[in-house]
Amino acid sequence: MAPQLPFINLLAQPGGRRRQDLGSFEYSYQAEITNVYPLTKAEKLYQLQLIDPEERRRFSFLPGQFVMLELPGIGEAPFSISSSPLHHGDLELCIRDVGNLTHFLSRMQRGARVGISGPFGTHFPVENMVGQDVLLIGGGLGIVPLRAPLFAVLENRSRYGRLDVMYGAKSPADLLFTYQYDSWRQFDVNLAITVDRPNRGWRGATGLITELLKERIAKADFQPATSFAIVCGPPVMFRFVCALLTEAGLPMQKMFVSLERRMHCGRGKCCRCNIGATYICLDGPVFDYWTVMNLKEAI
Amino acid sequence: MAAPLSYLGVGLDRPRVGVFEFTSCEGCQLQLVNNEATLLDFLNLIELVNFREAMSERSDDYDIALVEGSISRADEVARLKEIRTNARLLVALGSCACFGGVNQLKNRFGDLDWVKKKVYGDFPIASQEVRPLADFVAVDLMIYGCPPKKEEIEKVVTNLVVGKKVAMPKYPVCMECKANENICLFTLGEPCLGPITRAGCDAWCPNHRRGCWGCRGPAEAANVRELEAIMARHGFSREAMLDRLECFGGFSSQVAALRGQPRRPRKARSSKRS
Amino acid sequence: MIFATFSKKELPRLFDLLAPNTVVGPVQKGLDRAGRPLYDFDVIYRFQDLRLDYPTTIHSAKRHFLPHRESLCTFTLQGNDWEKQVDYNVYKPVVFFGLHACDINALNKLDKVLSSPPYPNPYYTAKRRNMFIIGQGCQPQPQCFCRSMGTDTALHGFDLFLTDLGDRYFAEILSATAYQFLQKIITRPPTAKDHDRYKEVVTERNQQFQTTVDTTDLTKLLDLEFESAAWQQWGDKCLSCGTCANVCPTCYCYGVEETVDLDLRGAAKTKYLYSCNLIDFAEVAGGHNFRPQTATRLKYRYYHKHRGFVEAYEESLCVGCGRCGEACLAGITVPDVLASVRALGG
Amino acid sequence: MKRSRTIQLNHLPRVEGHGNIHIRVQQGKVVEARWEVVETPRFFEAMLIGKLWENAPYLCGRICGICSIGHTLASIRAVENAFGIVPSEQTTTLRLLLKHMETLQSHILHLYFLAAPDFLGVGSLLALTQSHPTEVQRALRLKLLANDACDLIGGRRLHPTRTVVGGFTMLPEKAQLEHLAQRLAAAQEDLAAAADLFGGFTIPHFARETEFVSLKGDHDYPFIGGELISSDGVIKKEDEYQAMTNEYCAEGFTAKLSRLSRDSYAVGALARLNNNFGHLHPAARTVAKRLGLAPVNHNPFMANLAQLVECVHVVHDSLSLIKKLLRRKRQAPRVALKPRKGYGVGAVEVPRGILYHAYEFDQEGRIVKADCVIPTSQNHANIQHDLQALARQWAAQGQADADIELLAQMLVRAYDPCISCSVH
Ligand SMILES: Cc1cc2nc3c(=O)[nH]c(=O)nc-3n(C[C@H](O)[C@H](O)[C@H](O)COP(=O)(O)OP(=O)(O)OC[C@H]3O[C@@H](n4cnc5c(N)ncnc54)[C@H](O)[C@@H]3O)c2cc1C
Ligand code: SF4
Ligand code: SF4
Ligand code: SF4
Repeated sequence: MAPQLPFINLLAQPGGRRRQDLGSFEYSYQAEITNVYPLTKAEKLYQLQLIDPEERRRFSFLPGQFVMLELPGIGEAPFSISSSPLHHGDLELCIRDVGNLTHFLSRMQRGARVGISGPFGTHFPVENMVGQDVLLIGGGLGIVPLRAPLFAVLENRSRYGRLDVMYGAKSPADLLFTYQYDSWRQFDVNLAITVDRPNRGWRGATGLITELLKERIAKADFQPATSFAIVCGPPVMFRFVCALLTEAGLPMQKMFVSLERRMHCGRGKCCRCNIGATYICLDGPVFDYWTVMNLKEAI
Repeated sequence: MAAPLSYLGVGLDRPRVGVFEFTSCEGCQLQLVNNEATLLDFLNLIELVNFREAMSERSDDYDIALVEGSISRADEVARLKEIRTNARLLVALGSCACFGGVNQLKNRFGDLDWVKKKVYGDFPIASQEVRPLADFVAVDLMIYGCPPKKEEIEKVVTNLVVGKKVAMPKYPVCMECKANENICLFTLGEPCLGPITRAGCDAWCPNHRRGCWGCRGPAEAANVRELEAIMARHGFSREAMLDRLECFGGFSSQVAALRGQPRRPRKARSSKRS
Repeated sequence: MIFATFSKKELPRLFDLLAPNTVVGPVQKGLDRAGRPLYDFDVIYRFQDLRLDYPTTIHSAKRHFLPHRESLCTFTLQGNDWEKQVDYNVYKPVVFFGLHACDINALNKLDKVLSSPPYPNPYYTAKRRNMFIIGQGCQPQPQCFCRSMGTDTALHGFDLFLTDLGDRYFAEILSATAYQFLQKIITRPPTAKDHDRYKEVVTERNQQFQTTVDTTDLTKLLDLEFESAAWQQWGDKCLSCGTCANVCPTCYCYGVEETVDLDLRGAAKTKYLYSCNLIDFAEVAGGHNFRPQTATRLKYRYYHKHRGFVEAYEESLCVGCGRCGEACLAGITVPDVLASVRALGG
Repeated sequence: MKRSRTIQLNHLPRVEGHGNIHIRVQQGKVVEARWEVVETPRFFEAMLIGKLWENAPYLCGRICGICSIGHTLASIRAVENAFGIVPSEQTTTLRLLLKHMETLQSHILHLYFLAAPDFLGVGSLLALTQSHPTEVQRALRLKLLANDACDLIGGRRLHPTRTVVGGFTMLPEKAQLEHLAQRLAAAQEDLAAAADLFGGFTIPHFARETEFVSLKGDHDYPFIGGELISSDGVIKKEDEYQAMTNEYCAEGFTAKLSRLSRDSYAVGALARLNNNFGHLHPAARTVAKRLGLAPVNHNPFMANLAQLVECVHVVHDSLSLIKKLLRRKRQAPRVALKPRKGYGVGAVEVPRGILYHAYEFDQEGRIVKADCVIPTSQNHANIQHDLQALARQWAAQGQADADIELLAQMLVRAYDPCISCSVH
């Protein structure tokens, strides 16, 4: 009898859940939707809890990282974790109903189960910002990924300098997390909000977020040498914002942005989100502005 | 009554479906019953309330209208408008409904009386220029193909039931043909419209060594100019290319451009559901 | 490396020894319009069907390690609950009989992305680990430019590599398994004459390459010529059809599709290979397309292969097999494109 | 009880295409019984003019969604006859096999989906999935087999891809044919059960002397090409088909009508069986006898049973065709061709009856003139006459409206009309 080649069964090999393990590729945690809060017409805040207590405890992430959320047969998509890293496997995702997955999700009730994998990607290096002023600038849904670094700074508020949150939305009805603004201010956050289209009752600023930023830069206490900025929002917005900050003297490597691409695997294999050799899902989504400047077609 | 439907704990409505046909060969609706292996599961997913070809019962209360065929007579226009009023979602099923299909080939003569005379002599017959559904009513969704793939119809219906958006491929047939590792028909010496035709059929014809005739209409970046060059390079006549391009009506604007005719303005009122 | 030679008559015996496994190799698929034979890789049951004299194949052997469609997992559902089943879709080892150096190098390149941390792709890796590869020296074709890409010889990534010395084969043995298989046929250690003949054959072959690509400073050139008019010229021809990616041995981009079973009791997640030339490749949620023009997409393919990959792995992702140029109906070939970017830009 | 009443049924369900039934009874006498065809015409015969020859089979297959294979084959035959192409034996065998599988598919569809619900008193097959699940499964199994076979040989069950002038673009593999033979052999059990089911139905009592037209079989039960014959004794050559069909237009019909020796004639399974009973496979003849079907039968409702007998015939004949294919050496899939000026006719027996395609070509193979005569259009006049006779018979018997309406529908359905095809 001729010899048969040995078969190496990778599936049979013990698969842990560490990054290097082959078994981790398609592994997803099961999580339960514990609460759903409608924030605006299109966005809802989902509180999720990993079902396995051990997994919930071990799950850890850094501000700016994202997870892939999966609904069997419906789809899988990346979402920034919007809660504090201290809460481990009790996650908050703020999700806008734009398509298949997000729409089906919006019809699900508490108690339903979703798949979560990750966390993936790079993060905003809040640990390097200790002792410095921090500017968080968000446009539209961009406020969602900003919440994680915001919480991270607030947990250690005394270790940071001045903390600015600038947030722009289309209209007052589109503002997210309005219920939290007061509590942020209590932690010495300079919150500035602007809308494009004010309604009758609106008493805050109107216009582009760049106007808020110009005002801030004009102030005497703006010190580019000891500041960091995190900018999230649509590409047009952070292009202008970053240009303004650069002009004001903030070094490019001290500005961080989060890029968005359509991701199919989230694991640097499907080649859908990469720009040349740079994978948004592995090397990003968080980049410093210098890197983005060097990426063709990044924004 | 069948058990209520649900998916991942979300309750789903079983859509009431009506199937209708206009000027056509009725092949598209036949495809609905041509999926023997899955027919019963398919029928469980929907409530069929109107399907003249297969059932006696009729009702005007339906959510989804699957409409086959092109429009070529005044009474058809009226009936189509009625269907539009009744249906929440109107689906154009097949090339005739989407583009006019083979039926629109008679339009190319311009003179309709000549066409009628050619077939019926002096016998009076009512018939007008063949048009696709979207020329008269808003069409929510198009299922392309002559014939459409039953798998595609099933996928579309499943997606509608669970509330998933239906996205048809935007790339051309070549993509699927190459994925199936076929030998290119141009290599074999046959013309093919695969490079510019919308995929989704899984390269049905090239899989059988038959050139594509473009029944699914243009792909989203259809490079007709280059196709012309390719046809010429391989020694195929312009006539053979135009025969294929004009066969199903999907490329009507491209054909008009190639023939140097002004593109006739369309009354198109296609709507996208939000 | 360990070498051996054996008579050509021994090859069928080696085949038969390996035949209890699935064997994939070059076969004739038909004739083209001029009556010339066409080849592709397929599963082989009889030695006679193996066409080791094949010049090249239309498609690479990719289907057997990166299938165009592949199930990633399935789900079974009940109420709120669901369960996921993962399968890597490989159940036995596969023998690849007669891969040319370019195709072996393609696998080596793919390994760098797909089998490397973080998140090695287990579907590919499981297949790759279960491959037994017998490489074979090739006959350079007019479209081949592997020599320019440095992939005309394979240094690793195979079990056994055969060079045709006329009446016998010169074998490079790279794995213990291959060594053990060769024990079962009649081989002998190569003599000095064999070495000389081997060198002669290789030199002869190297003189037959007709196409070259100037890769000097290519990555920088591409950066400089990002706005070159050449891209638009080729873009005007490109059909956005993805044929080039489909026949390419190293194109691995994919998409994922999730489907619900007709009975609503199950679901599946399927991977399908995609191509950066397809119009919606760079579309994101909300409908924005980062590369709506054909020219920018075509350019992107070159940037990923010849610039991005080089940046990451110090080598190009293209092995110079020339398949994409042969398959492209619009006649767009890598040597032409790169030459025109160099010329037009300068 | 004598009174006046009108039965008006628009867009008759469970038939292919759009037709209306209109019956008016006054004082127990039928004053009007009309079969109307309101289907929108498509003008294929005009469409083809000026097109190159290769368009003909491609377009003409699309005349009909049910018998697209038959149309394609008739069209191919017409082109081949015009160009003087003789297909290989392998091609003719495969074509006949393909034809058989279409016949099986179409007959099963008609018998179970369209006709059976009437006999079982329901509105559609949907209801039968509850009441007769085994029969439905059987029907689906048979239909799947036939459809799979059409996919295998023709490339596609609807609008075939592999069938071309000169032969086929691709051939089925040996193993695939062997597998098909196994499935066909196994299907005989399902067909026997179908014969039991349909044999148990009460076939309405009605007969009207009719002329039957079909192909004339020489040695075999005929399906593709050959002479034409009528039960009234007319025999013509294939290219003299116009002498058989005598098409004319009439009020109330968007389809053309036909006549031969009488006011109307019938084509279809019953006509084929009446004219060629002796050529049926013995197994099919046995089933026919069991079902009480012998030539010449003048009850149009018996067409249902004739279809069943044909199903048995085609399954048996397919088995011997496959044997023949497996025995012979493989030939090239198709023969080369050169267009030339000429005229050609293709006559093919499709499920609903005899079908003719005829084209005239110029030097380059461009179509100058095209004519297609569809089985259902040949049947329309006969349906009309049957309907009148039937209405008279039942009105005289004082049947209730609902019964007459149902019987009238069943009569039309028994012809398995393909109305859209008839109005091509
Ligand atoms: C790193 C990262 C973090 C993110 N964080 C968040 C977050 O915190 N919150 C949030 O709400 N979103 C976030 N997003 C965006 C989010 O991933 C997308 O909104 C999500 O993928 C949408 O998935 P879906 O299935 O609902 O939409 P899809 O069904 O994929 O469709 C979304 C839109 O794209 C269009 N589309 C889809 N498929 C096609 C196609 N084939 N052709 C053409 N158009 C198509 C649809 O028309 C629709 O408008 C993030 C994205 C990234 C990359
Ligand atoms: S056969 Fe047609 S679809 Fe297939 S690759 Fe060639 S041109 Fe494209
Ligand atoms: S290959 Fe072309 S003609 Fe054939 S089914 Fe696909 S789109 Fe239609
Ligand atoms: S380069 Fe050629 S093969 Fe590739 S997408 Fe463009 S036309 Fe198709």
